[in-house]
Amino acid sequence: MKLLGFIIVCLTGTLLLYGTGEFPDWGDPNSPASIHLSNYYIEKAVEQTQVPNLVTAVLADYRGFDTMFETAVIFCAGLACFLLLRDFREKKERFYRHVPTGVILHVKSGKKVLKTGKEFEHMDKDWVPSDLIIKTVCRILIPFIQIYAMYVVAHGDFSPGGGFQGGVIFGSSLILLAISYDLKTLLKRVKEKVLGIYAALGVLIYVGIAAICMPMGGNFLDYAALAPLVWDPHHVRALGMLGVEIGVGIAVTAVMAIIYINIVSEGRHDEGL
Amino acid sequence: METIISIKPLLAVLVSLFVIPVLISSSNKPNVRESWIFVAGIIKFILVLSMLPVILSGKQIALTLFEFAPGAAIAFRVDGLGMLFAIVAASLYIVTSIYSIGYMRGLNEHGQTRFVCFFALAISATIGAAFSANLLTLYLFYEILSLATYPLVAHHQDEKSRISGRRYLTFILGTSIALVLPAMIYCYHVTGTLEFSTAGIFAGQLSKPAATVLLLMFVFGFAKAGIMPFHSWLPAAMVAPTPVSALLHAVAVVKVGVFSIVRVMTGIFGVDLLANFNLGVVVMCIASVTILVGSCIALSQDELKRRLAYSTISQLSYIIFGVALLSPQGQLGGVIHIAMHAFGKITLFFCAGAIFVATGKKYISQMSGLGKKMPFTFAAFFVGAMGVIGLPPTGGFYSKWNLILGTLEADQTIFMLVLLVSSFLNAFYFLPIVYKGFFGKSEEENDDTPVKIQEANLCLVIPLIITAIISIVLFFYPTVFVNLIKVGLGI
Amino acid sequence: MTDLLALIVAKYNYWLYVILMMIGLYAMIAKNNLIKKLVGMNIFQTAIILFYVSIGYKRDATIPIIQSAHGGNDALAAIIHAADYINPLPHVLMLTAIVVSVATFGVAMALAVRIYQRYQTLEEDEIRMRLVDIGQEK
Amino acid sequence: MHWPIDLIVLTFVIFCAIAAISVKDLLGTAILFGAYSFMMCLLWAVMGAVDVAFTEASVGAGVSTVFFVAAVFSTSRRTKD
Amino acid sequence: MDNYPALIVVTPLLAALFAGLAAWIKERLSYPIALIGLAVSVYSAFKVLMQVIASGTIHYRMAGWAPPMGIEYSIDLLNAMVLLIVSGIAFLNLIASYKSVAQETNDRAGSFYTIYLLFVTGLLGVTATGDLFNLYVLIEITSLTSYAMVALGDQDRGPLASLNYVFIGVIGASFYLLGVGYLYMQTGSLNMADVADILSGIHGSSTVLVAFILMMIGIWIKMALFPLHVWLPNAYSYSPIAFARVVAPLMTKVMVYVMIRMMITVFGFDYIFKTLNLSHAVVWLATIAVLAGAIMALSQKNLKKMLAYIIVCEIGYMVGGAWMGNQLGMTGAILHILNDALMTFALFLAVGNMVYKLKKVDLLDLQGLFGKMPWTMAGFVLAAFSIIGVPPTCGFFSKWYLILGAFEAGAYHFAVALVISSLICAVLFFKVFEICFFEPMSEGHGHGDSHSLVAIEEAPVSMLIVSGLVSLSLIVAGLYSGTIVNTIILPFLK
Repeated sequence: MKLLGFIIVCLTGTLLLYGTGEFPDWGDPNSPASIHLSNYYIEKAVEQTQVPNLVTAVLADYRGFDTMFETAVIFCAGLACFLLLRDFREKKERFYRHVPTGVILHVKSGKKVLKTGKEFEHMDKDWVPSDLIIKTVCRILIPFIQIYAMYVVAHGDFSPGGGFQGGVIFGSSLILLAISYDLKTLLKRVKEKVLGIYAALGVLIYVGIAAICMPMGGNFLDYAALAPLVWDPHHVRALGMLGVEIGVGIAVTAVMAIIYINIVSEGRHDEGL
Repeated sequence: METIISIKPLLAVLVSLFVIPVLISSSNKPNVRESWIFVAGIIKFILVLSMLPVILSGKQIALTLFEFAPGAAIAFRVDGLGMLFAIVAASLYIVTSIYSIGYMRGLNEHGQTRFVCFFALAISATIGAAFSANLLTLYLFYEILSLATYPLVAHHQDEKSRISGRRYLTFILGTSIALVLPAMIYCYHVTGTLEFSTAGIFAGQLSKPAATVLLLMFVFGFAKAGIMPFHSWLPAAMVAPTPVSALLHAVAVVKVGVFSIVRVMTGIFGVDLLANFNLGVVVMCIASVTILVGSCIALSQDELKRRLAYSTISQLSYIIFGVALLSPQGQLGGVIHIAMHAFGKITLFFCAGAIFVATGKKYISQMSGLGKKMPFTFAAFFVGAMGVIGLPPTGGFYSKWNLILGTLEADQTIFMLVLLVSSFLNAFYFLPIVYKGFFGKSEEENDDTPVKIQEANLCLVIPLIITAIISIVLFFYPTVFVNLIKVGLGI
Repeated sequence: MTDLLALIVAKYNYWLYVILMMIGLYAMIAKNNLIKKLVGMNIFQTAIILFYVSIGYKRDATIPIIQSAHGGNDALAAIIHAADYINPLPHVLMLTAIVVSVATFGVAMALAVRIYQRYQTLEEDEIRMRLVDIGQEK
Repeated sequence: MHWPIDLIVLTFVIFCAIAAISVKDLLGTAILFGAYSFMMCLLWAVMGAVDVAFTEASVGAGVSTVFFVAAVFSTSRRTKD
Repeated sequence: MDNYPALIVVTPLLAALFAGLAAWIKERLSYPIALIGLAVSVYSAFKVLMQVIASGTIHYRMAGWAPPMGIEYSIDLLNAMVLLIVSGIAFLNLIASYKSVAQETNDRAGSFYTIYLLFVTGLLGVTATGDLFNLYVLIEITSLTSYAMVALGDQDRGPLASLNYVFIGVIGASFYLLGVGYLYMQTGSLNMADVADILSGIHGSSTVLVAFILMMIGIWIKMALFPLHVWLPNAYSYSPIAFARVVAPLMTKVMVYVMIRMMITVFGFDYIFKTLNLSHAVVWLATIAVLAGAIMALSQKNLKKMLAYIIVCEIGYMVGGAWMGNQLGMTGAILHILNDALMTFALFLAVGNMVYKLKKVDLLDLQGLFGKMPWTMAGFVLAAFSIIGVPPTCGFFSKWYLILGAFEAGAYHFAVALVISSLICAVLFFKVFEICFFEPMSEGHGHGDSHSLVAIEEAPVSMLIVSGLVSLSLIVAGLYSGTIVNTIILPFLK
């Protein structure tokens, strides 16, 4: 196997290197790649879309169709993780320790779940020490992370970033919550159902905005058709992009949380990292 | 020659297909079911006959259904040969369906509905093959026939029938896919058409070796004709119920094979091409080998149906032999042998079946003395035997006679010997049965518990008497068939 | 010597991406541990992304965000020289590619966890043995 | 003219890659993988692909490393190669 | 202007999202939503086909940007046909698989339909798009969904098979992506037509050659051409039957379509057959693929596996026909996309009915099935004949064109391989028929009707109707293949 792999790899490598032979130099400003389309984008994009961040402009407008499917891919990934790992069978019996007395309780029924905290605490392999400092720091940190995430989404038109990055950051804030406290706390704040709905909803916002353009008389995804609906027709494309970016953000946030929760708890949604 | 567009050929093919749903729906009411079969068979026969006068008057009936590439269509054309074959098949279908009622009920076989349905399917395919206007359509119906007969051959669903069913398919389907299909497509590749025409379709576009290979692919590819070495499916197929062996393996299936080869030689290659490359001789050699070897093997068989099967193999090659003579007389003799042999051989099979139903005896050695108890059956057997051997006053004589004239006409005297020798062999393996049947002393006389044996029930006896009579009648009035062939081959 | 150096400067980026990709591919094919294969997969994909990004790179050009356009409407005031900005298209494509790769990564991780639940191992050969046992049980 | 930086980072990247697939501990792999992604993101930032770099920083070095660690925790650190 | 081209792809996506929502809110709604979505998609696909036949290629600009700046859908006769096939088959299968989904995916039906619809969306998009990179994204959607599905099927082997599928699939997609990158390097464009224009100037370039090779290898991996087929049999035989029934007929065919699209639209015949002159090598490869697929199918004990290997063999047909380099071969290949999709679908529908009743379909479990499920078996038999290539089923006619093409190109080895493979298929299927036909007889020689005393009976009506329809459509498609060739394929190839 190793040998075979090595041979294949060498063949591929030589093939690719052979291909690089006629490449234009690295960073050559006159390579066909940097002439044909890119010039059009660089010169026209701003006046056509009012969005200074060319990447966002191309991503959400010229090639917005790609991005829609990219979001669908993310949604699909979340769904796949859910389908693959989630099992609704509650773990039959749990062990708790009564902190003051040190008595160990053995709860037989899957239904009964004690509130862990001051007096009771879990006893299992993924038991996390409840550290005051960590908890406090994270509690303070998380809101700022989330604010920043929203900024990244909202300001994607003007600076690096956009729906996807923002969504990931927001999702990681949720993950941070799950790590610093424990999975139960996260799931109490954000129900699994809510996550599932948001994942679909985010993509739906994107596709919905794109689809509304059709009855409004434009092609699919043609934000210009939305002009009658918005307060600032001059920036209608920018606003449309903002809308879809928000959709992407929501979807990505939810999906990141779903994937993390299912992987870390092997789909049982009881104890996490 | 003028052509008439008519839907009749299609109807003649479809009528027994249409009846299949009715058969299935009435599967638990046997009488209703059988009466439907009758109705279908008779309608089919009438449809076929209604086209007869047109054909005899030198016209043709044509119908094109689907043309999926220029020159390759699913189309029907009724000409003399097709008509001849169709009449034989359709008429015998009626007789056989009477017979099969008696046989299947007499033995209380299982899955009778399945049996009759596939039987109907098979007969439509046969008629379709008879009426097909080009090689593609012929191939289509040929394949349908092969597939439709598999459940009939494997009807008993026991180990024996499983093996022979397997062999049946291996030979028939295998050869047709492996040899005929490429050959056919190659023809289309070279000429761009597959229509049958008496002049042949290769207008000198074929070198001799190519032509030889192609012809051999066709001759061996249509394995239903039982040319050696692709013959051994036929004896194997004898495990099927006797009506199947009778109609399909004496008339429909095997004759479709022969018919296809005849079509290919006369319609695709054309007599002139064969004559120029004198390929006729090649085919004749193959045929005569089959004739002789088949007869010899038949001599050594003790099971009656197997002996009949081998005799069929050798008789089929007569037809190919005759056509390969490429002389008018020979072709006449060969093609008319399709009819003559059909009536003779089906009689023999009917008798074999009747004997089996009445006495449960399959082996010739057991049959001595049965003639006294079943006189009609054995009388019919005698007639049928004479028909196959080619003795007057049966139709078989007429075809043999023309074949021999044909050999003289094409001055192939050596091959005439083949015919004579094989006729003697035929006599050798048939007449003893009749002799022992009538004059041999039966076993029951010397064992103390005599079993009561008499004729089988009427459904079995009447058909075999009918066919026997017909094959005598054909000796006196072969005119219709002769004219059909003359029209068909333009001789 | 100098032109050799020039050649290296001109092309090394592509060469190294090829090397990176070979590493990834090798890990995917030859490694025995499923997670290792996954890492290989990711390296493979990032190598491709690197390749695209280096297509987009332009000498003495800045990031593809139009400075003068901030503040919206007076975007048209300043003239934009294409040579001043890096080609944005490959970046767009690669954003999509990254997303796709992380999605695949997540699903693959889930699969790995699932496999571990079933076989209590992530080594391919051991799993094969277990499979043989299952086959015999059936 | 920042190809030297580019070259250095690129070599780092390759080292990280080789290390990541050859250490004998999956948790180590996870960490090295995070480092690899981060280096990669630096590289792209150098090449001016800010958005891509940003994404890689948040995804490659961030979330997928977390997924990785989570997966390793819920499976095992053991590996034969 | 009308938005049918967009609707074909977008409605399944919308339906998928709504079904995803419904899965959380009200599970029962997701099935009707899926049905409606696909119905609309089928309708618009039909409209588009009619439109294209009437008035030539349709260009639809996404977001209203002119190509090559924006992404465009350019739908000519070929896509239109494939689109109709894909959406139609997906719709029919959805009708048929309500019960089996309920049986197989316990309480996850909503999510199942979501994934199913996303998969169909991907396939439709791949077929419709005129943009190289968009194609990649859509391929990834289809792959991702199928990874999930494969893992959901068989509890023991499913996940591992799926993970291997992930690895191979990623390699394939990445090779394709690399190819696109190399092309972009030389042309600076991603729109197929635009790239084709620019390429016609720089045929000599080694980069283009490498790009071509990479793309082809990537696509071949995705379509499971012989040496690269390893993922297919497991993936198809372990996935839930309701999904296998749609992935088996469609996935590989759509990839074949992509290959043909690349050959015709992007690179062009002159480049492939004149400049590179690869025809012979690939036809030989296809020959080997055909034989290998057939032989491997011969050695299978499980019906699903057997059919999977037959698919590998059929892929060989299409690749060979497409690379023959003449019109007949290409006609055969394109016709075979349609026919093979129908045949495979019919086969898997029948198998689905068996699985629904028998749970597992090792060959020995099928004894006496003719008696127990006659209608299912009737469908199965028809489909099998079509694969063997018995006229007048459609399989015969595409085989006809392929062999003709082989003769014209002088590739006799390919013709021989075709004949041999159809022989092997005949052997295979009659092996199955035998097992199904010869049941263990209750009393001895089997006199008297033993069919009455049998526990297993027919599959649900919804399944039967669909499988019956599809099986009949095999014959209809066969009889009218002349019309199909004359109205769709030949005008396209002109």
